[in-house]
Amino acid sequence: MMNSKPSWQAGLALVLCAVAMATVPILTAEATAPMSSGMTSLVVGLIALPAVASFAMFSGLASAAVLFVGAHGAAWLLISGIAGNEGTARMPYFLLLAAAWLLAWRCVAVLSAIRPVSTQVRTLLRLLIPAIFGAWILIIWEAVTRGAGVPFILLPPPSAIAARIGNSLPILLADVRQTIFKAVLFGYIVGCASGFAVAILADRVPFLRKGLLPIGNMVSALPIIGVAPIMVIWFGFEWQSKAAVVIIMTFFPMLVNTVAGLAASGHMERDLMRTYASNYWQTLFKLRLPAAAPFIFNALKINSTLALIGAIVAEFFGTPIVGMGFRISTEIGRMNVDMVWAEIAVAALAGSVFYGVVALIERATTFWHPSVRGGRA
Amino acid sequence: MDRLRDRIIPVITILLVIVAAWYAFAVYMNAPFQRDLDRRAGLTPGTVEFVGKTLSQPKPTMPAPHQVAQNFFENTFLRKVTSARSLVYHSWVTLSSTLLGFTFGTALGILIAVGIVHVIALDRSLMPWIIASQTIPILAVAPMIIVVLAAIGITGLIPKALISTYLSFFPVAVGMVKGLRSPDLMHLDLMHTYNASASQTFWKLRVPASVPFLFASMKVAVAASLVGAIVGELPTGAVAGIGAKLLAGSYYSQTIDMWAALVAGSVVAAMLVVLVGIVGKVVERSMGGRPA
Amino acid sequence: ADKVTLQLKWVTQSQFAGYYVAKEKGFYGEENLDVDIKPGGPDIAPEQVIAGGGADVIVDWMGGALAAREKGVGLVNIAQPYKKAGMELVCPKDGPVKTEADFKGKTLGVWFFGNEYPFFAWMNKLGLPTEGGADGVTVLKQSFDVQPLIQKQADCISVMTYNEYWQLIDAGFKPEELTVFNYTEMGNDLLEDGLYAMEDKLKDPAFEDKMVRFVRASMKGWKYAVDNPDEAAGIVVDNGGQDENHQKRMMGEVAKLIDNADGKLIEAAYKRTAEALLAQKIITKEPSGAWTSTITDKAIK
Amino acid sequence: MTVNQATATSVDQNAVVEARKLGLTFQTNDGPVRALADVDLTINKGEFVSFIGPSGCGKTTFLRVIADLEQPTEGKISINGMTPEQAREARAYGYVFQAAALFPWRTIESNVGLPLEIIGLSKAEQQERIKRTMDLVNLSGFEKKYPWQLSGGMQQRASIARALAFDADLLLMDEPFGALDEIVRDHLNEQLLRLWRQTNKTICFVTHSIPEAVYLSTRIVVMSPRPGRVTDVIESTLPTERPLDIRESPEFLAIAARVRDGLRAGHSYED
Amino acid sequence: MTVNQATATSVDQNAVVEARKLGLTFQTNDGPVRALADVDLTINKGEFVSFIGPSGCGKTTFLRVIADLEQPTEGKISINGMTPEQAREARAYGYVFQAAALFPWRTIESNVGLPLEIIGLSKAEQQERIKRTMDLVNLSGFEKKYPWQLSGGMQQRASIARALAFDADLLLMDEPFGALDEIVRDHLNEQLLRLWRQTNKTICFVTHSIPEAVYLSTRIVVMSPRPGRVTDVIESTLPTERPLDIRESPEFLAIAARVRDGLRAGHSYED
Ligand SMILES: Nc1ncnc2c1ncn2[C@@H]1O[C@H](COP(=O)(O)OP(=O)(O)OP(=O)(O)O)[C@@H](O)[C@H]1O
Ligand SMILES: Nc1ncnc2c1ncn2[C@@H]1O[C@H](COP(=O)(O)OP(=O)(O)OP(=O)(O)O)[C@@H](O)[C@H]1O
Ligand SMILES: Cc1ncc(C[n+]2csc(CCO)c2C)c(N)n1
Ligand SMILES: [Mg+2]
Ligand SMILES: [Mg+2]
Repeated sequence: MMNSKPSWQAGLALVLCAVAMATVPILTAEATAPMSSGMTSLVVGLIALPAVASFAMFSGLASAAVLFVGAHGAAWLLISGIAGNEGTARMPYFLLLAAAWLLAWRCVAVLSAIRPVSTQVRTLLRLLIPAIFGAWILIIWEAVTRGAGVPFILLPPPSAIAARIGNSLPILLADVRQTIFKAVLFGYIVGCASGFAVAILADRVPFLRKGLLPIGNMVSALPIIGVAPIMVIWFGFEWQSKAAVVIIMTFFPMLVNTVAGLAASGHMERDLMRTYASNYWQTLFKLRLPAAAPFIFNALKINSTLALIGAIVAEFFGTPIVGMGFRISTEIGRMNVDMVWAEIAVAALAGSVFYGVVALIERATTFWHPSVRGGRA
Repeated sequence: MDRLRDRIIPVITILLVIVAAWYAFAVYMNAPFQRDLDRRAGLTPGTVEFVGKTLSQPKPTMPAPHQVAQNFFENTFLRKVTSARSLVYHSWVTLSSTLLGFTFGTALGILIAVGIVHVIALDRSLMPWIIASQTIPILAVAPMIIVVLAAIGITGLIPKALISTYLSFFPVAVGMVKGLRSPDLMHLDLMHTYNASASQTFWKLRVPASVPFLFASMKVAVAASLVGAIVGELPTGAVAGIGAKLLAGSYYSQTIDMWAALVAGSVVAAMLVVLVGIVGKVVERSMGGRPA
Repeated sequence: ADKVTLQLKWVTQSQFAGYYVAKEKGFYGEENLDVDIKPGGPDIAPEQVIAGGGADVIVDWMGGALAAREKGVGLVNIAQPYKKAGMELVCPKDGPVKTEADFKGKTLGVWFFGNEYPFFAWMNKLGLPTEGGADGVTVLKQSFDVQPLIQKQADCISVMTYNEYWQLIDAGFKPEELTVFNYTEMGNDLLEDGLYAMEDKLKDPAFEDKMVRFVRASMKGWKYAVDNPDEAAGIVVDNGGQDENHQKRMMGEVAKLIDNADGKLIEAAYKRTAEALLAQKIITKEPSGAWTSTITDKAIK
Repeated sequence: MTVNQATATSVDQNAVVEARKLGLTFQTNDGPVRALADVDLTINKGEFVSFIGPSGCGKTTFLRVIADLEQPTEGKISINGMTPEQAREARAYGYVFQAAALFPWRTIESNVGLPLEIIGLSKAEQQERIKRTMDLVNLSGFEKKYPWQLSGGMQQRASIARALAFDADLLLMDEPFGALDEIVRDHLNEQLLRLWRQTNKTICFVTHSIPEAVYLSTRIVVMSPRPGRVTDVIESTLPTERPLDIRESPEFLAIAARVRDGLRAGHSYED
Repeated sequence: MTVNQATATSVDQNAVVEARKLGLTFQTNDGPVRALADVDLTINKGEFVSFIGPSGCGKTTFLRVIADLEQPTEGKISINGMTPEQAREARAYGYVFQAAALFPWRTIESNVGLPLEIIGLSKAEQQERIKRTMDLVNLSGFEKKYPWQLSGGMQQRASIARALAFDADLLLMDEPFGALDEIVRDHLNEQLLRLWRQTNKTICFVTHSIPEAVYLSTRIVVMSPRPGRVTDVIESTLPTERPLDIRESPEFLAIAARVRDGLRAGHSYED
């Protein structure tokens, strides 16, 4: 019902269409293959009809589907129309793009309002909604860089980046192996494990805790990136120096979070364990560590992105001639900006997967925590 | 008084242990090069003399604590603060872009959080991409950001501040989403029974409830901001700032300068975090917070 | 005054003394120019800056400039103050490398970010693969300092005659303890610090005239710097250069590379550079229009 | 104090709450939970109705439906002839939750004043009402304290004061005195009864205590769980004036026994 | 069931808890708080002692001192002739807290089994005891559920089961039935009484409910606040066998009245 109300997105999209129609042509006279007027009206139709239809439709799903087709159809036509005419787009081109984007936004809003009963549909929506959002980042990027003719070496369009990824899989794979599977994983595991171990040690030895924690708290706020060149001096060019940076970067968040987590168990629960005359380790394993789990996972999540950044940054200061940071810093010097973005894309993908895996494990093991039970972040 | 001692003695002890370990490590790290030097010069110093030399190299692999302390002291207190050699000057440069970026970042983070909490479509679609944005290696993008911004005429403080913004909005956004959602269901129901408007619920319930989360994430954000400012200084030609100091030091293997710059960075970081902490305490106290 | 923005390839140091001197001594002002000198950094690609419109003219190595030209950034060499290359590979005499024949299986430090082309061209000539292994050389992306040699992480490292070489000397190496492979002496040099502007902008006579005046004043600055190295180094330090003594020494070495400060490109050097780049497939087709002598011709008139 | 058993569909001028075949099913991850079923109930203006029943029988849920905090899945309910949503928007009721639900960052005084700020009263009127209700629950002198500086019982009283300050004609109270000790509870029971007599408010009151239910109510609704339904509605024959020692009268004990029997029927314990 | 008024310093073979001039002062940031003062009390083996008193009078604090969770600042206390610390290490008592304090990451079953794991019982014996106590509190069928899947009352019963599974001779119970409705409460009262009779445990029981105290106890300790001290100790004259309807007997009512009077004395309400 709610989606049959007129929405500002669809309304604005219609206004933009009208302005675009009034200011045609879409491309400047320099365009080698100007868009036909039939094509232009097709684009406008693809935007306007779903926008109007969405006012009248009653089922959320149907109106979402129509909006989806309209928005993406129009975007596809606009982008394919600019092919060969890079840099010749005029105002209406961008207006229509904005209108299509507004439709997509409306589509996402309609989809978000749907309360599906079946769990499959729910999971599907949970994936689809952010996917549409992400797709539009790419669509706008593609259409704007090509429409406005942004120099390739400043910002290549996503299609070029994708093509580069496709053509350079072996190199990317080698870089991922060097940076992620050697430096990041090793550093992450050792850094997290030692942060955890020191936290336990500090917990066990009060003197250590009192002395180490204020220092640890300070150090965890320091610009650790600054030690990257120093680590390269100490540990050499290979992945070990990168792992060392990762270890230092991940150690303190884990230390601080674990200590906070160990203090998180309730007084009453600790008193309860005391009434059982439970010893230190029993209380630790049965009460305090489970209670600390959300904190520990928090550190694991923070560290999953920190580790990647740390390793790549460290590679700027000297490496063998393989690795993601190496590739980024050399290829930009060679003006292969598409390769740089390919590496960045791979890094973002790897980082997201890494984060996602940790988040999934968290969901499975801290199922009891209100933040997980409630299902909200 | 007793408490003070209870806190200070352990910290001092641990610091002493660290310094001692640092000295030992410095000797260990600097020894191979010193041996090469002596071999080339045909010297065979005794152990004490040798150790002394390893701790007084002009460009040591690992500077000794007193070398760093001396350099830090000289460049902090004995230079005019406007001089390009003064660490105070460089710290100030970094601090100013840190603060600017931190302000932007906090504002942006809060804005995003408000959007996520109030607009379902944003709630469903934004979060995964915000997380993905943080997995982009900023150092790789930083030079491009600086170049692109310079192309449209934005130079100086703002590009660096934007990198700080990029790093600092994330913790604030995540923390504030948590914070704005932290009111109990029962408190929300209560506002509902009063038929309170969304803005009344926001200002009277969600905002006060999120204050502890705000300050906790601001502590993380201010540290991230500093990292961003330093990273932003690296590619811009080593003109000024702690990052520039680090970089210039690294070109000329001036390790002592680098360590002193790191110490300066640490001092700035510590001051910022403590400051945010104090402001947080004051605000919480004024909101009737229970003393710990 | 006409505004000109110059983007350097590296941080402020005597390597760029001519431009700073021209600015400080008012040579640019005499030509009715207001020049803004932007220092570079390890990750600033001048080609990117000029493509984005952030500069009118850049200092670049020819390898990088030709590569960018192929990527659609119409860079044209308008002047070539550096006649010789300053890059060399040095190895300690007590190490395993004494001659080119010893390179097999060794680890060599190389600067990347567009500075790697001379090295790869050289290895290409020697027929040594650079993927490591017993029959090839292992290449390290070297940081911009001499630590790899001091830490013995590499058997040989790249240095500039005017910069890192002296850091080695400062670190206790004596000149006679070092084996030096100088690219210029080996005839493997690729052209370094030249001035490049955008092709389409040069079509505009007003801009061309601006560049003529700019090059004229710059070369006057270089001449002055070569003649007064200490004063030039002082000017560099005033503009943010580090370590006055080091800059003085650098100015002295740079002077040897400038030779005769006319800024003219030597065509044979250009040809050699282009061929070497082609041979290594850094560029895929013979460049054309990548340099012009009109600016320098007019400037020196 | 008119007392009216719910009688089919008649639209009663006097009815404050009117539920017809009301049902509510929660969708949870392990299947639906039927919290309320077939509830037919009319509550008239000026009545004091207690709800009693075993834990989980739907008492809170019923109050929440009245307050438009849950949507019924079956049947109909109207408040003052309006839908619950309209009633809520008309600020027709005050609600006292099972827990105090005070805002920790506000003083007691400004917690009590919260609803008044929201409905936009003038400062002076806010002050006046706050003072009056704080007196009523014996909290004078604690205006400037923060919630954590008060004992649990005092917090609960503050939350009652907050609902009273709101001054709606319908009061929904969910075990408001659960956390209090017997003496304080007795005192507040008396106060509440006095307030109700003076103001002719309609009160829906959830409790676990049989004597409390009997002492306060004009009508006692006994509920049974799974699904929550009304199993008995007991009219009180006690007079309007009720001194505390009425609780030892045979009449009182007889009603209490009847409530206890009704309650026991809904339980699984049979020893 | 011997009942013994505390008599000065005699070291009683039978004494389970023996407090002499016990006092406890908390140091807080706004000055010291005297939570307990001059408490003299002997609790003998097999007694069922209830503690009643207004909120904040030190009932919980006294139980916590017995359990070695707080250290007294004045006077002496011994448990089975040992210091509280030794007694705790000898696992001399089971403790039921005012709140359920279940671990959310454990199922109900494994929450109940927690103390058994800690004292290192065999798996089989753990299983057996868990089953027995879960039956006792009527929670069979909920073994595999997590705490948040249970209503508040059920959680409280699980926490009682946990203390019972521990099977110590001394049971310290801090308002264990506060969150339960009257019927469940009656049922559990009966069960507890039966358990106590059968096992000859010693029970210290804190409650706010006068009938509950009278129904359960052999002795009722009435306390008053600021500072918490014992104002009255009332011996119960009720027989050991106590059907629920004993609560309507005149004898019961007389004791209840005496307790109420003792309580009222400690309160500030005088209407
Ligand atoms: N949000 C919810 N989701 C799913 N089930 C719910 C929800 N709220 C309540 N229930 C279920 O509905 C039933 C009735 O709950 P309700 O809170 O109304 O009981 P109650 O009578 O108030 O109990 P108590 O006396 O313990 O407060 C219970 O079985 C409960 O588990
Ligand atoms: N950790 C503590 N620090 C300071 N004061 C405390 C502490 N614990 C209890 N008190 C104070 O000691 C007094 C006795 O508290 P206690 O919890 O024993 O009361 P109680 O009789 O159990 O009350 P209730 O019936 O509300 O549970 C109170 O005034 C309380 O404020
Ligand atoms: C400190 C320092 N390190 C490296 C170089 C090497 N180098 C020489 S020129 C140049 C950029 C192009 O002109 C680079 C990177 C240098 N000059 N100074
Ligand atoms: Mg309830
Ligand atoms: Mg208590």
